[in-house]
Amino acid sequence: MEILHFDIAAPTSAGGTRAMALVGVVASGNLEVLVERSDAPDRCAIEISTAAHGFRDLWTAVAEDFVARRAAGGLRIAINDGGARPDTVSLRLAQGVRMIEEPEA
Amino acid sequence: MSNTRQSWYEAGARERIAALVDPASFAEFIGPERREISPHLSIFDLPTQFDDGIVVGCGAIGGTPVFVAAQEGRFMGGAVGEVHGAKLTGLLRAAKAVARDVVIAFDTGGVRLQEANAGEIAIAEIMRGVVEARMAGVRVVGLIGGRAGCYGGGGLIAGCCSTLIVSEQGRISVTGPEVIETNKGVEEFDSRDRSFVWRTMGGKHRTLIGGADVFVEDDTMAFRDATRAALARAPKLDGNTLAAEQARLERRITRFGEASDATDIWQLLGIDDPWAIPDMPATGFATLADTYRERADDAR
Amino acid sequence: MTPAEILDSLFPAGHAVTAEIDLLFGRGMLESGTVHVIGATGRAPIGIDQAIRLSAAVLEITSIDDAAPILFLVDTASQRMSRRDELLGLSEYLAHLAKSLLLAEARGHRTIGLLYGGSAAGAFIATALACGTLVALPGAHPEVMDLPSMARVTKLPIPVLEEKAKATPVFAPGLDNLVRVGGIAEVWDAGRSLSEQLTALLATPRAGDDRATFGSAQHGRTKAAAVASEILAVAGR
Amino acid sequence: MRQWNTRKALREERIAAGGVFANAKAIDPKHLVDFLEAVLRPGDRVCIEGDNQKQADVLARGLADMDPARIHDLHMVQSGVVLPEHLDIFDSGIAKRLDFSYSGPQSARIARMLFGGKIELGAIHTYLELFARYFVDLTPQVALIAAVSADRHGNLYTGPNTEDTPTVVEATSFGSGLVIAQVGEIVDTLPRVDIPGDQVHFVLDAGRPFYVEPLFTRDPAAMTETQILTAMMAIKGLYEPYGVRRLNHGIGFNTAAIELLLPTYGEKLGLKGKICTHWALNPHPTLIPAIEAGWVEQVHCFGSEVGMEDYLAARPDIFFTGPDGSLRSNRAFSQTAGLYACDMFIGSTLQIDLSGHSSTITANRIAGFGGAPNMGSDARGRRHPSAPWLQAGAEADPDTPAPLRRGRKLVVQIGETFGEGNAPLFVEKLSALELAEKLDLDLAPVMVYADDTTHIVTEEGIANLLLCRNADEREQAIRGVAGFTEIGRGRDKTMLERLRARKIIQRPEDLGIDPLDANRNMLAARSIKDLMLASGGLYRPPSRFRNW
Repeated sequence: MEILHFDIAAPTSAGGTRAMALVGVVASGNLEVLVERSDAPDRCAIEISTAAHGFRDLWTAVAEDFVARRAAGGLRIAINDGGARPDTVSLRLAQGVRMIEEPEA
Repeated sequence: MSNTRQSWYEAGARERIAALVDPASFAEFIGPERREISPHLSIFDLPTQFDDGIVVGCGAIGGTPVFVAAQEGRFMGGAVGEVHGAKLTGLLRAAKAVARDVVIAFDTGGVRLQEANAGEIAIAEIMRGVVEARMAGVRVVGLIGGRAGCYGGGGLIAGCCSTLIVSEQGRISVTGPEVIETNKGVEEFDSRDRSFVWRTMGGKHRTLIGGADVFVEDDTMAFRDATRAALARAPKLDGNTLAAEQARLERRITRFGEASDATDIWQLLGIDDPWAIPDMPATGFATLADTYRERADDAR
Repeated sequence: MTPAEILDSLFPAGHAVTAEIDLLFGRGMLESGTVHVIGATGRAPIGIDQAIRLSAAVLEITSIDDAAPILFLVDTASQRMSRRDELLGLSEYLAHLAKSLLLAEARGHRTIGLLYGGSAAGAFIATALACGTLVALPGAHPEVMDLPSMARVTKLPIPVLEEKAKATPVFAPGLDNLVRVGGIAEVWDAGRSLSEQLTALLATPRAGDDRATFGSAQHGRTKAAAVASEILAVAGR
Repeated sequence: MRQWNTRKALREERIAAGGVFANAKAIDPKHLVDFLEAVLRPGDRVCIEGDNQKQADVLARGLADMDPARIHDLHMVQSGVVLPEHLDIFDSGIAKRLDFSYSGPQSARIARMLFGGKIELGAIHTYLELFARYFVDLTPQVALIAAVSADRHGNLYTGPNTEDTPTVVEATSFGSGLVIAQVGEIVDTLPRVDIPGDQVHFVLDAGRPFYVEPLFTRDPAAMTETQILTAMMAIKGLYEPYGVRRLNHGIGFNTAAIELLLPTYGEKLGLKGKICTHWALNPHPTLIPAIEAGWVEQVHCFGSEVGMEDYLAARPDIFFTGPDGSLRSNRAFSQTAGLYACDMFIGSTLQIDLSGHSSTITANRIAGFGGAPNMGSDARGRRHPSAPWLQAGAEADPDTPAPLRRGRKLVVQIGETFGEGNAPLFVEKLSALELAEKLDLDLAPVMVYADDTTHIVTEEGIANLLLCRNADEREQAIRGVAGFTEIGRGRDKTMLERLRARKIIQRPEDLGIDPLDANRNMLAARSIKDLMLASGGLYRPPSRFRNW
């Protein structure tokens, strides 16, 4: 497995009060995204564990684009990747920040 | 705005639990934030999942507290590994200890290949857990209608439950179609003939031969309603139960042992047009099945 | 060892065990008393016809209130893989056999599995692993999943799998691996009297399902016991 | 003195030669190959169906079994190169030259044979072009067609899959060529007459129905959340603002997802009756829920679809049906309808370049064009106005006074930024160009030209190319929806924000689309079984699509 860490300055803080959100599953072409709160409202930390080695640049681009576009400040995000395409990763990340804004189920 | 019916087949483990239990009543044990992952998948450079493919916890159904477990059929085909299995074993032991019913949403291909020995023993531990809980008066209700079906050791665990609720999509068997085909040839079992696979292993056939108790639409609300009803039945597992099951299973061989296709069995049950069964909508089928089917009732 | 040799060594005082093709039924005598004997032998697969015959025997024993132990001799293939068995619901038959063994145990009959040959997959679960205590003879070769199938699914060559198997007992077939994950309580000494070893085993009381604890102690299954206990503790509150 | 009836005389010769192996018009099935060798001449121009869906498969087999020493160097003109036999005859030398439109399942082999010089290529056409040439310079001397049944006079019933047959017969029969039909059975009375018997010279009773491929069935179970997201964006960002009522959909999963979102997402947006009411479209099973929910007023079909026959017959208010009740399709008319009477074409493609050209050619596959370029092109001959057409025209050309301004058809490419096998949708150079270089073609096989393309939809956003005022803006608009492909990562972020402000690029968040709604629960049917149930059991899916 390749483990990647990102800690990115976030222009917008996450909303909502929920402590945790989980979207997606680890399956071929899919991934799970676990979103938790951190103490730094202006940072977003992302940790990725992936079996597809050698895509650091792509993950960097996806992660930076995500933090720039979505309200991701104050979040700590852990990803288990089953070889998802960038479009699926982007969608799951977007779903994760939306989910943590929602009231508890 | 979305499709009003929520498909059980399509739903993930967490969505199934959310649909089953009363709102805001669920508390997960060893949730994903604990990251209690499989210690073995890294040997194969395979990705892990934070809940190891099973969600266990307690909640309430219609106000009554229950333990709930749901397998995630999309993660490694819902296969049972060490951690996955231990979560369910622990839940069943707790059920026995505090005399609380258990609902298990199955979705599994059986033992996880990469940790086969641990998974195999886990299945044995879970079966013991189910049976001991049931002998102590606990109901263990199994729900089957997921994409991975209920295969291998999963099928054996299901066979220990007090009530099984299935949808058409729910397949229950030991050996999977591809494995039979690989080992015995395509003449014995054509795994790509999907309608044959469902006819042989699917929810309708299992309902008709008494392998499952309640047939429901592929709808999370239908599963919930049937679960509530199953939790209202008297719990029992004793010598009489197994004597009745022995008689029931012997009778099945006597009655249908020569049949070569599910449709032969359905014909023997007295159904005029067995080939119409696969296309029948759930409600029509359930009514027809009530008239003709074999049932397990207390013989399970 | 052959079933006959095993039975002779187990019951020097005599036994009345008869074979029905690959199945065994009967009883043997120890100094401590009667032992019911059933067996699934000849490396044969277990299908619905075998399972239903075995469960009938177990339930018959259960209905006798003698609290005598049941010894289950096991040397099977996997479950029978066929269209007919699956069509008729093999999962129910195997589960029913396991339930019968568990009921017998709850009714006061110790259930001892004696694995002396092979066993695999669903057949292993429904027979040997459904017994309260599982022991094995040297040379037994339990196999949840064979390496060639595993190589096919994991797309790893067999030598690579064999190499990985040196580091962990968790996936590869074989008696030692099953012992280390806690599946087998004892491996008997084929050179000593089996009768003595069985008598000694029966004299030791059994306390619950200790397979996970055992597996943890041998570093074969490091997490199962802890995870199950934690859930029992949290949920049992 | 010139003879003015040589073509008819030659046809008479062919009829006489073929008559040896036939009883009146009925060919002796045991002597099919002898018959074909008798009526054909080396170098003949031959049309075989060879359609997009249905196949004159028994006649194709017969052609392939002929002796190349007797019949060779045929010039095949056919819309679909689909069966292996269609190419076997080039391997054996029976045929030499090929003019065609579509080669779906044979796309890899046809590429190999073109590279290897086994086929002398005339041209790859769109359907309408090839049909047009049947009447100008590619009129067949012999046509081999397929029908459901015939009567003793040679009248033909072509059933729901009529497709190309009337066009082929019209050109061949009135152009003094010979028409040979393969039928499933010969009956006393036909359900309806699709082709009059005096245009048909010989009939082969094949004893079984012709082969037909379920080409337009997309299993909802395979639809991804990304596809659902792009479909939502298309509805909210294109169908709604332009008010698209008359349209054609391509065959991808993205457009099938749009069909399945109409009764759910479309309903929520209050668009029923305002969009998607009139179609030039094959009977897609995924359109069933929208039809049943009352969204659709009328559909004209190019062909039929396997399993849809009973459903179509039960919905004559929606579909074109004959006096027998079954569907009547017609590829030439429906293509014309798609070209001239639709305001939008939306379809998937495999490659889009930086100027907006798109192609389904990949390195080793030549799939042909089929009909997509007919739908996916602005009809320069169009003169009737409609709201979407005028609006698109105004966006493209705000300065010309309205009475003199051409409208524009909306031509939309939709897809995910990465396709199958992680292949990027956006490329620097189309594989079609490489192919043209390799085969020394005058034209690169471009499916939809950049100047016809008005919008590109991906999960990243919608690029409105009508609003771009120069090539640079156009390139950045394309890069802006190209996601994390190499092309997408080369975008200029400042420029992108400017384009976004001008709504040349609209992101899902700009359209107010919640990513949590990109969920399969949004689909009106999530399986083939759901489609069957939605049809009230009238849709009977082929077994390969069943899992029950």
